[in-house]
Amino acid sequence: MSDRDPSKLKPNRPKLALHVPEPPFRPGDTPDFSHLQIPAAGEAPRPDVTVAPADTHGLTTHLLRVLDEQHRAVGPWDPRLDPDTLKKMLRDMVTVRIFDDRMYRAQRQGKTSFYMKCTGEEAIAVAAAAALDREDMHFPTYRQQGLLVARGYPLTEMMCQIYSNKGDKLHGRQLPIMYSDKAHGFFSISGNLGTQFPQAVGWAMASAIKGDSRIAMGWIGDGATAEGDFHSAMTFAAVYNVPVVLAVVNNQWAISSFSGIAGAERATFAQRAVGYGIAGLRVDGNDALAVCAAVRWAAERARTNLGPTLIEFFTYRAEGHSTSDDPSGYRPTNESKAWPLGDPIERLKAHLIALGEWNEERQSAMADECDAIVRAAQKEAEKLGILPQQGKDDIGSMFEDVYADMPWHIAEQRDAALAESKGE
Amino acid sequence: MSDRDPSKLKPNRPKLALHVPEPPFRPGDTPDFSHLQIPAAGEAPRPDVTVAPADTHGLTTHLLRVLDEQHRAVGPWDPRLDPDTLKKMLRDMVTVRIFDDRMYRAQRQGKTSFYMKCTGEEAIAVAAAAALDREDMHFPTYRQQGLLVARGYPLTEMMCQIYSNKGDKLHGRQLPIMYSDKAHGFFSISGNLGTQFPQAVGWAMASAIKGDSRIAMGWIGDGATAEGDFHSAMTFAAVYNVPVVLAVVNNQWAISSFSGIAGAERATFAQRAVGYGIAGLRVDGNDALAVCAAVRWAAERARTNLGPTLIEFFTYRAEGHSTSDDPSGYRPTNESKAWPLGDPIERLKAHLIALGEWNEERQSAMADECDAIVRAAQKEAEKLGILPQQGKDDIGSMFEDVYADMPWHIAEQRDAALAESKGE
Amino acid sequence: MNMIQAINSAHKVMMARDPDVVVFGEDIGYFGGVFRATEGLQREFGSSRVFDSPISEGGIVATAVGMAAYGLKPVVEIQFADYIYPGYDQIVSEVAKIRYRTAGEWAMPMVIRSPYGGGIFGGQTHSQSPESLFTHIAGLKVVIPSTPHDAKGLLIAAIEDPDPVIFFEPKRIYNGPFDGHHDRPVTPWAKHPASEVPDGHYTVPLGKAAVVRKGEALTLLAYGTMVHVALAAVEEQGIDAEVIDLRTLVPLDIAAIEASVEKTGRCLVVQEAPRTSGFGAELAALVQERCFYHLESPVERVTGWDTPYPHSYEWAYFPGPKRMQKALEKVMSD
Amino acid sequence: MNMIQAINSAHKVMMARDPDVVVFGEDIGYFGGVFRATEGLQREFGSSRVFDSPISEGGIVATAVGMAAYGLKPVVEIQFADYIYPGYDQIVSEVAKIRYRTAGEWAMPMVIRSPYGGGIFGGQTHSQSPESLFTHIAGLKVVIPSTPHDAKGLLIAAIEDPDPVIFFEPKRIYNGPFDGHHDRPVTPWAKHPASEVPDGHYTVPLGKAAVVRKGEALTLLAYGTMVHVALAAVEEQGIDAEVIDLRTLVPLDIAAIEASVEKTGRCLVVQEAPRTSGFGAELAALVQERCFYHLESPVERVTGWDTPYPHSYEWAYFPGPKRMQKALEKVMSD
Ligand SMILES: Cc1ncc(C[n+]2csc(CCOP(=O)(O)OP(=O)(O)O)c2C)c(N)n1
Ligand SMILES: Cc1ncc(C[n+]2csc(CCOP(=O)(O)OP(=O)(O)O)c2C)c(N)n1
Ligand SMILES: [Mg+2]
Ligand SMILES: [Mg+2]
Repeated sequence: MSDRDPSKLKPNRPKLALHVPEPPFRPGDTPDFSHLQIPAAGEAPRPDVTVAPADTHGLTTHLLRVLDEQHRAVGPWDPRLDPDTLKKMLRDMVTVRIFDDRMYRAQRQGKTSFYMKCTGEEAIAVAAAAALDREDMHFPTYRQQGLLVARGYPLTEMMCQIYSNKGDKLHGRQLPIMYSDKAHGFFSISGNLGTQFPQAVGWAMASAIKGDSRIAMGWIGDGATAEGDFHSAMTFAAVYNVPVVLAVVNNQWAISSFSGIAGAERATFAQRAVGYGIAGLRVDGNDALAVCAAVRWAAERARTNLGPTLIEFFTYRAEGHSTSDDPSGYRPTNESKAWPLGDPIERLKAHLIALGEWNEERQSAMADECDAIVRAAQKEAEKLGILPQQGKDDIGSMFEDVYADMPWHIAEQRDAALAESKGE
Repeated sequence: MSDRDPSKLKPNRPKLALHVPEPPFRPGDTPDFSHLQIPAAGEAPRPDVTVAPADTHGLTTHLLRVLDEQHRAVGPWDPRLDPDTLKKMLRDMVTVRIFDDRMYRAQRQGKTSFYMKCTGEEAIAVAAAAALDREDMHFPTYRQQGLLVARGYPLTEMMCQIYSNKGDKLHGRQLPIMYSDKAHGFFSISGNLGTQFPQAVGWAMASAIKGDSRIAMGWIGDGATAEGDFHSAMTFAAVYNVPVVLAVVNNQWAISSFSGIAGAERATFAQRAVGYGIAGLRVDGNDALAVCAAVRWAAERARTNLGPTLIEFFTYRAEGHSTSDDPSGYRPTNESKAWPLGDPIERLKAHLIALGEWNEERQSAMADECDAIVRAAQKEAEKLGILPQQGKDDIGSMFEDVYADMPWHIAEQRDAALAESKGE
Repeated sequence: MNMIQAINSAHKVMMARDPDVVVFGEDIGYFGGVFRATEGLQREFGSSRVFDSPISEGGIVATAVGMAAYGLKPVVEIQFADYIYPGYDQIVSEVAKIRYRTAGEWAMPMVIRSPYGGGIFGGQTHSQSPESLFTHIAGLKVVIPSTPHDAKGLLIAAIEDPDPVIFFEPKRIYNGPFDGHHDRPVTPWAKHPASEVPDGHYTVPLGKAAVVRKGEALTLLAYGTMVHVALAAVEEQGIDAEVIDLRTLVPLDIAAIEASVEKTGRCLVVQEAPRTSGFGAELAALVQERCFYHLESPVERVTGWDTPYPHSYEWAYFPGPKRMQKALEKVMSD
Repeated sequence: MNMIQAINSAHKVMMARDPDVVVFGEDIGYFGGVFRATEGLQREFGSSRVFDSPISEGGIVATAVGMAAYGLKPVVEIQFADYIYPGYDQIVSEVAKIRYRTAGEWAMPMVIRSPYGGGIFGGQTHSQSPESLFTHIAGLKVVIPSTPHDAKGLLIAAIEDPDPVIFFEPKRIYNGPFDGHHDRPVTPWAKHPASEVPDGHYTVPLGKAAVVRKGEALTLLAYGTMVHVALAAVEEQGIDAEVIDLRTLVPLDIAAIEASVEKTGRCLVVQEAPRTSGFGAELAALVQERCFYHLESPVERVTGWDTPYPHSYEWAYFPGPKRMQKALEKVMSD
């Protein structure tokens, strides 16, 4: 029981009250983002990479944008990418979206247990991949499938993982989309939010200890920034001046909780950076060019021993959290349409068209081509099985890799499981 | 083995390097703090309590000071304390220092297992106690014994806890100095660093939920700010706009690690505040008036539903970490003498003298009086036993309070322990 | 009622009776929780008493500690038991020890609820059964219901308890009991007598097991989902087992266990968690310590394997009918 | 050498042999650690390989994960085992599972060292024995040495091991073996044969127990400090016990245990940790499962109590000679 009799409250004192953040719109409301302050493209200054972290304060409350209303790349942050790079980015983003749609559908068809899309956020992973070296290492969340696509990881491999089938290099052990691929610099995704963020810092510390030149990039969602791991990452990165790029993908939702529940009413996620003495940037995550430019800048800082950078990518989670989620239970169904920063694919396409490098026909031909490739990959993957057919063969494999060498107790359990599966 | 052959390093890339912070002085060096930027007293502006957290940035990099070189209280932060309050603060600080000396000696004499002094940091807890209401709740660390002294908790009670003797209300269960006293608004000290910081936020949330008017104050050391709990506290405090005062006591050392290992090379601890959208202040912790003024300001914000404030108290741990520590192994022995912010007791005494309210004779009479009181308390406490005599009687008490009601398995264990103690 | 509805009802009853009960956790406010256990609470009791928390299990538990110190009774949700570890320090070092270290000056009445266990194709981070990591910690009570009726009664008892309770909910049986035959259609709770749940206040006492099947041939100790798997296996094999649903792991109902094992002379303990150092080890140790001279065969354990929970091998991992059958045979034949 | 020197030596040997070994933790750099286990390492190997860390056990383990993913071999110190919990999520969810969840693509060779156990008047946060919270986690190895010789050999083996090792060091016996008679003068290691420690490289294999006293009357299973308490008690009572120092808890040397219990027919397991769900429960469960028909009396447990470690009642808590004696009598008389 509360140890205080309310009658004992000091009468001359204001009553305290708990503030519980509420998102601006709930189901039934008409979403209206006109209150959002969206700076014009090209407005953000681009400091030299040697900037003192505290002097990035303005950039942590701003919104760094490169693509303007006429789809031109403007301002000092224009990364001046050549058309081929732009086209590859566009193609990768389209591939990701098609892939997501196919796999979402596969889950709905009962071919696997779970799926997560990154719709509306494709620019972030794809452009970050374009900005870093192929040898740099990512510690991603489940919404950076774009890194794998951009780095050319075979789609069939991804799908086999999703189906937990015979082609799954993870032997059916992981939930769908929890990819891992060392050769593509993509660290094993964890189901435990936030854990990867300080791991990225550790990897980059190792690279620095060894006098290597590779850097790491850590990823985290807006909601997950509340975990202690976020703080570990920031603290270690600051203390040892670690060559790491730390990215917060602020898609404004964490399942049903809006970003205010992670603190966004009080400060931007980028602002956290300056508190630690880390450089910070806040970037329009639906602007592939801005994303690429920001990651390049941060990478240059890291690579020249100037230390870590925290980048907030401001975006919007256009669809449900996962196949287990129905967002109509907590936000207006048309909210994603009202979202003013647009669709990253449309924006990059329009930029290429404005450059005279692209047109609608090429876009739809490319989309068809990507669609065919995704479908072919799916066909290939499904030859190796879908989830409902799995879990019966090679039961012994379930006991491998707990340790490098199987100890006696696990060997005994394997034998028991094998006997059980054979009905012995 | 490292998966990278060093010969594969890109030749045109700079070699990465790990930066490992080193304190300016190590044993054998001559400490010299002339590089320290110490702003003049009275310089810091005092914003209205309604200030936007981001606008406290300047105060988080400054050092708020009230007592000037002539020992006058100057500037907008002068709390205008009446002489009696000042004298009580001085007396409490003197008592704390004498108490520490006696108990340190008692440990050295084998009367107990452990002790921790707060020498040089007395102003912080004592002046904070003066700034808050008696009903407000503290979640302290082991270096805020000044809170108990200032709030009039009996010294004998403290000593009985230190001796784990028959007068120990904690029944000998806790390490010396891990006090707890609800009636004096002093939450049970934990040996696990950082845990109390978000607990303070939770207590203040409860007060807000209930529409109470009491606020909470959480305490943490510079070193312990690296724990995830620091981040939990800041995040929850920001999200729910919690009526809490959060204090970092930056005494520049965490056992043998200097504050750079907690990130102080990159930013002040107060700066963290702004990153979360929390108001921040950085205060000369050896200036009792500045401490009092800062806590009052923060308390006023909390009490009027304006939200949390993080205060960094900049001070210096003048002695070893604890009786288990010998600081000559990691810092120059005379470093504490070279420390430029002076002794908080001397500074407050000089202020009272400058006011014409005090003189050296009164000081030494008061010190003698405090000494006599501490000695008397010690005598009283020792009548109830010292540690080496404990642990034999009332062994059954060891099994109480694990749960409200003793379950069978603990009752069985109690019976076994009792039989064991009786040699049965 | 199904188990979710029963848990929801327990919240409602207690929030209405006790203004000091507050409920928070990830997604539990407006949305009502990813399993909908807290649905409607925010609407009914307001957002000062029912609110979403940041994604910080450590912060959830830590602020609950502060609230309990103030005098409230926090009932918090950890979205999945697999995510309880960031809160482990606050639970082990603080929640469990504060009454003791303050000699009762401060108590920590709170309930930490969390869905646990496998059988839903959740992979290694939505399937864990970490109960033994809490049964080892003096100062915590650990409760695991196996029916809607018990879930509500135990949760109310847990909220009313003066001590902290870790309340693990077997998510596989939220919507219906599960006999371990994953290839058969799911039975809803409606057909089970324990789905009769009174609307109002009642308690099922902590620390009391339930003999869910009387028998003479052996004693089977289970909790959570495994109670149903065990019952089905016993019926299928036609063994006259006495099946005890422990319901509370700490404090354990040792009297019920001893009485049964002394009668049957044989004992099988069942857990879904990995074998080594699971709670079944404690049960086996206790039974052989206390009933050794009544035992005709060793206490056997049916358990999950000492591997992480593997996604596609869910049913090869889960201790289902075949594993039960083999163990039953072993206990009976030895 | 005493145990601290032996541990220090293991670090030096391995840092010299393997440039991928890095050492960090709170106060371990310039100062050499609060127990001085890493003394001199920073001077010898430089601050890029030996450095102080922020006070963040979670960050220590997490960055070690990243380093191991890169290809280094982190050997980290958690200052006291009582402070390992903020790192528990990274250990349980990451360190233990990464090899498995990546099907071997990434391994996690690392050693997490931590002083543990009581007997030094450290109160409830400098005395804990949390080993069973790690033995339950598949993917971790758990090692506890009881002599300087083993400490060095096991630590080198742990550093060389391809899997993560939780290495708990019984701090009570850092400076000398301890027979449980706290009122007698402390014996230094110098008088003990196992203080003969070779300077260079050698290993004591993980997963192998040591029979430290041959005997016929009963089998006594112990580890860490309790090995010495057990040996002394056995000698004092003149019981011909076979005393097995487990040294590695996971993977356990089950063959050594079975062979001994089959011979003696009686078994006593000893742990300093709280009783319920301690590692002794697993040992008792295993022994009765596997050696039931050889057992003449129940497997007994000597343990700490199910309370936090109470400061002034250190010796009423610690499982010392009297508790051993009583249990020995019970095992023998039943
Ligand atoms: C430690 C932990 N706590 C809770 C969860 C459950 N959970 C999975 S995703 C999610 C929301 C994450 O939101 P955010 O970080 O914003 O990432 P997003 O899904 O928007 O990309 C939650 C709460 C988890 N996986 N791990
Ligand atoms: C979780 C945890 N980790 C480590 C320790 C060991 N330890 C005790 S005090 C201390 C240093 C704390 O330094 P700081 O926070 O600066 O406080 P100060 O002692 O300077 O007041 C350490 C590392 C602990 N008590 N708890
Ligand atoms: Mg999000
Ligand atoms: Mg300090």
